[in-house]
Amino acid sequence: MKRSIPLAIVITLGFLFVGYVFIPHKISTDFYEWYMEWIKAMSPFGVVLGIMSIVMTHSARIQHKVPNWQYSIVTLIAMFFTAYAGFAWGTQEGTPFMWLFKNVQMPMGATMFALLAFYIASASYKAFRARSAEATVLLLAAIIVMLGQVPVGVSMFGEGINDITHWILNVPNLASKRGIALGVGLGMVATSLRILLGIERTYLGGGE
Amino acid sequence: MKYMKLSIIGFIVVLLLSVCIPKEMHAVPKTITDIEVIDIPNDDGTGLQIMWKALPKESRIISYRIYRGTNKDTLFFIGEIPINVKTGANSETMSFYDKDFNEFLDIRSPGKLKKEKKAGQDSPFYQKIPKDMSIVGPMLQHYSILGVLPKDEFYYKTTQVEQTEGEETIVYAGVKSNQITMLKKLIPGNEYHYSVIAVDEKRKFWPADKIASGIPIDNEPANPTDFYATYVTDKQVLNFEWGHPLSYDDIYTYKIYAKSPAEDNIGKQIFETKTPQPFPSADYASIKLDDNKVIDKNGDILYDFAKNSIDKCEFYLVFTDYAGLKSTSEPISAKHITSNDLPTIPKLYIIDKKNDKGDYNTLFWGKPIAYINSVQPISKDKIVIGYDYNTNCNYKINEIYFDIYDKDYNLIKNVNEFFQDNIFNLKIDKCMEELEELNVKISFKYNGKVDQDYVIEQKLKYSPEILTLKAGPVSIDGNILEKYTYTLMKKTQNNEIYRSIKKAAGIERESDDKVAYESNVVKGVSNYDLEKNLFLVDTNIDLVWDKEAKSTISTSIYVSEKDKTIDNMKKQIESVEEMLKKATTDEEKAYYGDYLVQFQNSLKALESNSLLQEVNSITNQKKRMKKIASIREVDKRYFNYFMMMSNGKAYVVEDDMQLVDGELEYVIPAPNWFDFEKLPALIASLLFGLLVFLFVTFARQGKNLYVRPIAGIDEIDNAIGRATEMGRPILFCPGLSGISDVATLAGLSILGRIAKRAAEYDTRILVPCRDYIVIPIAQEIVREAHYEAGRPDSFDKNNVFFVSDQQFAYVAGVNGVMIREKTAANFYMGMFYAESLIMTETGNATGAIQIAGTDAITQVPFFITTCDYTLIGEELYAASAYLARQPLMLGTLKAQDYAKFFVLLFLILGTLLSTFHVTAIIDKFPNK
Amino acid sequence: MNIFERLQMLDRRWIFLVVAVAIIVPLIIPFNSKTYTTEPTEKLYRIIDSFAPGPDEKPIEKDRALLLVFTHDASTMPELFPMEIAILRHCFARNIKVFTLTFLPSAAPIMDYAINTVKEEFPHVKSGEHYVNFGYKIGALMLPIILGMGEDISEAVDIDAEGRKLSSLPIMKNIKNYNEMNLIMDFSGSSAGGAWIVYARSKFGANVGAGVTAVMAADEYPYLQTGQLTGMLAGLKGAAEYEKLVEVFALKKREFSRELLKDPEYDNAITNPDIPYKFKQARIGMNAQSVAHIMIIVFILIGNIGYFITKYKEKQQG
Amino acid sequence: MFEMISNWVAAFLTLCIFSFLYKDNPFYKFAEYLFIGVTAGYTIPLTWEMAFIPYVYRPLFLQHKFILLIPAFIGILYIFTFNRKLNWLSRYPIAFGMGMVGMGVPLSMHASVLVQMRGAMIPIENINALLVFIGTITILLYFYFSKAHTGAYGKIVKVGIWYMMIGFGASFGYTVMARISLLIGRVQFLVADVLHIIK
Repeated sequence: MKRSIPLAIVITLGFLFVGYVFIPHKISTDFYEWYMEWIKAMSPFGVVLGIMSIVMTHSARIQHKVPNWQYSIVTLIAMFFTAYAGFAWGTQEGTPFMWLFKNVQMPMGATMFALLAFYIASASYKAFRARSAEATVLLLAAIIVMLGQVPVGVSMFGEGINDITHWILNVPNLASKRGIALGVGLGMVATSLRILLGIERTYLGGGE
Repeated sequence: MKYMKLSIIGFIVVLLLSVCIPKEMHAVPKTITDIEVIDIPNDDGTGLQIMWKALPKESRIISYRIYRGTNKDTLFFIGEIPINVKTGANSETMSFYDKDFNEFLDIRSPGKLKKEKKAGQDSPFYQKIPKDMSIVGPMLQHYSILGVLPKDEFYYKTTQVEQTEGEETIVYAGVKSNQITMLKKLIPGNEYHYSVIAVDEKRKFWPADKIASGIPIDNEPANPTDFYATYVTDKQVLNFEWGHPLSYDDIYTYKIYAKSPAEDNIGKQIFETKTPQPFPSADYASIKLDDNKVIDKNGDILYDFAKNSIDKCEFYLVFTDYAGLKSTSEPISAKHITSNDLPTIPKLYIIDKKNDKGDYNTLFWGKPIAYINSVQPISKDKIVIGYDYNTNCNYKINEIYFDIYDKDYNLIKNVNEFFQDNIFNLKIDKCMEELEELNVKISFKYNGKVDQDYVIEQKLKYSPEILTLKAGPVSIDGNILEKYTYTLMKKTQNNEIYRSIKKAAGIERESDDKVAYESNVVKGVSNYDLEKNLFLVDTNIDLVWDKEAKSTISTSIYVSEKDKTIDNMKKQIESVEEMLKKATTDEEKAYYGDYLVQFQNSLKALESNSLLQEVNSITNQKKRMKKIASIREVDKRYFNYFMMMSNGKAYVVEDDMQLVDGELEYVIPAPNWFDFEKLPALIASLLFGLLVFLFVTFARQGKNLYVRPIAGIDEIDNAIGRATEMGRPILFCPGLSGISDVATLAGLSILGRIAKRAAEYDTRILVPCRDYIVIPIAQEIVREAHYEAGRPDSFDKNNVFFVSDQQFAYVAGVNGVMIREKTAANFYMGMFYAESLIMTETGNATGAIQIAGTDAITQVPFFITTCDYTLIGEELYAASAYLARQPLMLGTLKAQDYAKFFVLLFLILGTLLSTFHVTAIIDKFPNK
Repeated sequence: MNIFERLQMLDRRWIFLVVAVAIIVPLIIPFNSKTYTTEPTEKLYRIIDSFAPGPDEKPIEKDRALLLVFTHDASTMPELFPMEIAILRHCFARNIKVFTLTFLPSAAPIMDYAINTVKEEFPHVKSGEHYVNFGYKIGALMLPIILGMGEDISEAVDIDAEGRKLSSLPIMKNIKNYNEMNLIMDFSGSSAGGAWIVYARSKFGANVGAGVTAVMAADEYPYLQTGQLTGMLAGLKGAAEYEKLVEVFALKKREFSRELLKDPEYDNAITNPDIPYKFKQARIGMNAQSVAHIMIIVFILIGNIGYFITKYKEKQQG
Repeated sequence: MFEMISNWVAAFLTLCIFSFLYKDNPFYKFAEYLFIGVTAGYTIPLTWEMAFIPYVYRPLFLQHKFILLIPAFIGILYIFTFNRKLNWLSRYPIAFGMGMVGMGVPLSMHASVLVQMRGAMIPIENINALLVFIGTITILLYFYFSKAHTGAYGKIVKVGIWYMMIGFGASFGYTVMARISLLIGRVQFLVADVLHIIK
């Protein structure tokens, strides 16, 4: 009951979906539409999990007065205020909700992303070491491609650097992507099959 | 603490400031003062254009909201034009078109009348038209309304409503507002009122200073353009072609007139066709002449027309709309040509599209086509030639031959494209500028045979504009393909006129035509029942086309009404008979006579049609409707197809009719039960499944299955050990994607192992999650690991927590955890995106040991450079099996390995064979 | 501890500081640098330039037009926006008919912004005569519009962003379908060109070009080679090249020639105060890119030198 | 004015995040927690509008498709996740969602294996095609887990590793430009939109 029924659901639906792939008949697409309608009806409730988890984590932090607990108040206030703004004034352009999105969420997201430029530099300095032959190859390929992309590279090494860059991208890089993708593809088939056959049950969590 | 307070105060101040911003210093106009409503020209009288001057950029407007009403006191929101606040409107005058059938009422409409409060309490502005019957009901008469009902709603879920109108009692199908989507069109001659509200960036509403009114008027159609005529002397066929009219849905007939010098005005009519409403018709006419007569396909005389007057004649094309308004083209004369000037039209074939759910027919024609589309230089003496090819199900291309000649037709190279990769290289001895041009002859080997008689020619000319050879037009037997288009047409059984479905380019060889399954029923809506809160629609529905009587049989959806159709028809016949008696002129007599015959036919059909009788013999409402549905939904999907080829200038060639036993052939697509394109996938999956089964059995029998050590896995324990020594926690990131991603599952099963080890060492393990469904699962896994390790007490569910579902907010949170908790070992197992480096570099800065595993190829380089160990791609999946050491898991890993062996074998074999021109193996594999 | 060992142990924050300086300084204090133009960019420029009306031809009469499709949101603006600006500047300077279109709601404001930014500098340019903004069309209409434009643009698009009927605009004179609107430029941070290559290119023979971010460029090269993509602008670099071409040729109403490009005079544009910042944005950005790339390479080298010396010493000691 | 304040708020938060590069500090902490809070808050009204109203409320309460009560009820079971005794109930909605994974078997086989294989089986007409072929084969061998990487086999596998490393190096080098562009974008926002230093 606690484990076998969910497992049975997965296996039954799983095999139906295997069928769906091979059967183009209307009955099969109707089944898919039915499934999507149900999944969509379930979907909004999943978000509640996230919200509950945030509230629980941060209120626990405040309760136990763990270090930096004060900031959890910021999170909770920000969360409730943003949600309130969305419900009270709507979510269209020009509302406080959109203002928060445009001037708080977007710039912070973009800045977090931009931190990458710094980290790429520090990683190049600290971690990009020619420890072994393979590491050296990686490093050289990176340097060549980097040079090939800026005018300085061309003025230093001539147009040839562009050709080498293209060659690296079109030959070894293509082979590497293809080889890895084939492996990953097989791995995905195997894992999906394990789920389908009920061998892989991680998603059910532990316990009974 | 000090900073903390400061920042919170700062934040609140900023928020307050932003909410109560001081009024703008300078008064900028925000009210629209010049709104105007005008009729749209050349339309069917159902369109109005609302125009106003855009407010300046300084007004900081974010959108204009448009309202419409049938009286000036209540205007409903009908549409919005968003404006970029930074740049203002793009033009000085703004327009909004209220035309065609568009949104009137649907499930999203508000339930009650709602005022636009921001526009002021006394303003006439309301939100969308509400579903409230007392408001929407009386509005129905001001618009022409189409109701779209999901078919099952109409078949089974309507309420039978009787209404007395005068002496008669009429039965309607009553529909609830939540069952129907209603679309509106304006009614010509009615007055409508409009106004606009400007919305500024603080979402304040600024209503326009007045309400403007307008009346849509039915105008004549736009003048016909691009009208051409040719006369094929040897076949005695007069061809006409014209440009597709812009608003075809208002046009009722196309007529062609011939005017000899002796005649005045526009002369005599020689052609007429109606439009297959609501679809576009084909834009051509091909008229057969015979002894001073225009005849139809059966040889019946249609019009008188003197053949020898063609030279002197001027031809006119006339569009007539439903209101009888006309527009006439400029006069043209016919160009004399012979059938040698015309290309030969390939035969059109129609088959049911393969491997589909039964809603497409495949139309195809002609032999395969290949053509060069680009030439790129790669070095001084080498060029890359890109080509494309089209074929259809009659021809399977094996090889394409490109014979390349220089401008004097000296052969440069024969290229055999046995493997069609859309590209080949060519060595040239001169630079392209000196070459000037290349001549290419293209031929094929298809269906296993070389067709030497079929040659496509193409010229590549040097173009100084683009510094390379430019691909010229493609020709077969001197006919340039690009000049011609194929017009594909189809018609249902109950319509005489073909509708145009597609114009295919001259180089196309195949086209799919969608024959959708019926999902909706469309009905006009003009009545309502306020008491019962229902919209009322006609109860009749088409059942089937009666071939003998040549009429469509319809019936009521209600059992109780089934006989009424016959009664109604009888009544109608009676009234026509009376009219016929009263008729005085011959014309009138003929007119009513025709009607009488038509109605009598229909009556006969109604009384004798076996399908209708079968349906009517069922007394159960639902069963009867089911029967009706099964008949009508199939009957409507039969089509006859037809193809025409032309160059847009009346060089018209028609294909033969699609006939069977001398009658037009109607086809219907059928649903398929197996997708043969996926057959390789099925075979491969079954083989793989077999391998899994075999190795799982071996593993269960206790056979030793060797798996090579995977670097990184052994280091996991060391990393945990080090964290324990240092007394610091461990961090585990299960990746950014959801539970159905294979990488996440692999990551989670590794988590089980790590958590158990951590529990044994009594080291805290932190698991920040991005997907909320992963949280409970990760919690369960960690809890179980603690139980297994015998330390249930040390489990704290708050250590597995949700951070955020936004990528970078998640990273910000994880960074914070790493820095503040000083984690000593970080594991990243799962799917990662651009954020990977931000996390690993922060981890590096804190000096943690880091082990990563991902199948995201683009992120592997960053993990490799910044982590101590990285599991690449499949290694991640293998690791979870390796760690689990369960026979089941190991068995699948082994099966995977053997599958890889087969993949390898095929790769080598396929590549070798294809190198030696044998493409048999490659062709068995799907390419998309 | 010698200098190399110290360098080995160098605090990350110094590196961050160097990065910040290396990027901020070239952006605030522009300096001149040479922009090399490459084949794909030149080709694209020349095709677009061939759409310009001749010296004694009325711009309205010209039967060629260009369509710019905006398929990206604000996150890829640093790379794609300068391209869009450069191409629009080219079009407005040479009276080339240009249309803009998007199927992405978040791209609509970017599209308006690009048009208005360039329009400011060209007072003669009028909507409906020199350009038309088709506006945002919902994604579901993507295929019908792409296919419909093969027959009749006015009918497929119907109304423009300003709500005007397309068929009533003077610019549409002589523009009917892909035969006239001969080039489609798709600007995208993901798969550029996609549907346009499949439908507009292979069905109607329209030329399709792509403006992509640098990361995407590698994936798009195969299309360029098979000719499915007529031209490509890749990242800030492509934008910088196009900026230069527009300045050297289009603004001076000159025909393209490789010789002129070699003139060092044209590499002084960045410090030229007469050129507004927005029209050299990509080249200034490329300065920062160049500095950053060199800086990263130097970091790699210094890091490795330090690493080898330390390793060498360890070996000697022990 | 309004725009200026908005820009200043965005600029302040941008700097807060950047301050993390120096070290963890109260400004970063504030920004981090605010970021998490706002994004969480953002999803609530959006889920309500984009998912709950169209997929649950409208079909159920307006169109009376009462059958959808079943999935809605299953969806509600998610909430039992945090209850120790009843958390097994939350497996139902998860299991329901996992059903689709079944599609993964034939579809991955088709798209990720067979189609990729066809792409790899091109005729070897030049040296580059040969190099790609060798690379693909040796990398596949690297992912063969039944044999240890020793001896001659180890050498072949090593070739595969080299290929991968060149590929990774190329991706790394290629990404640098995009990441720098992002930073340029942020800096341009700060100096052009907020400080108006450059025009």
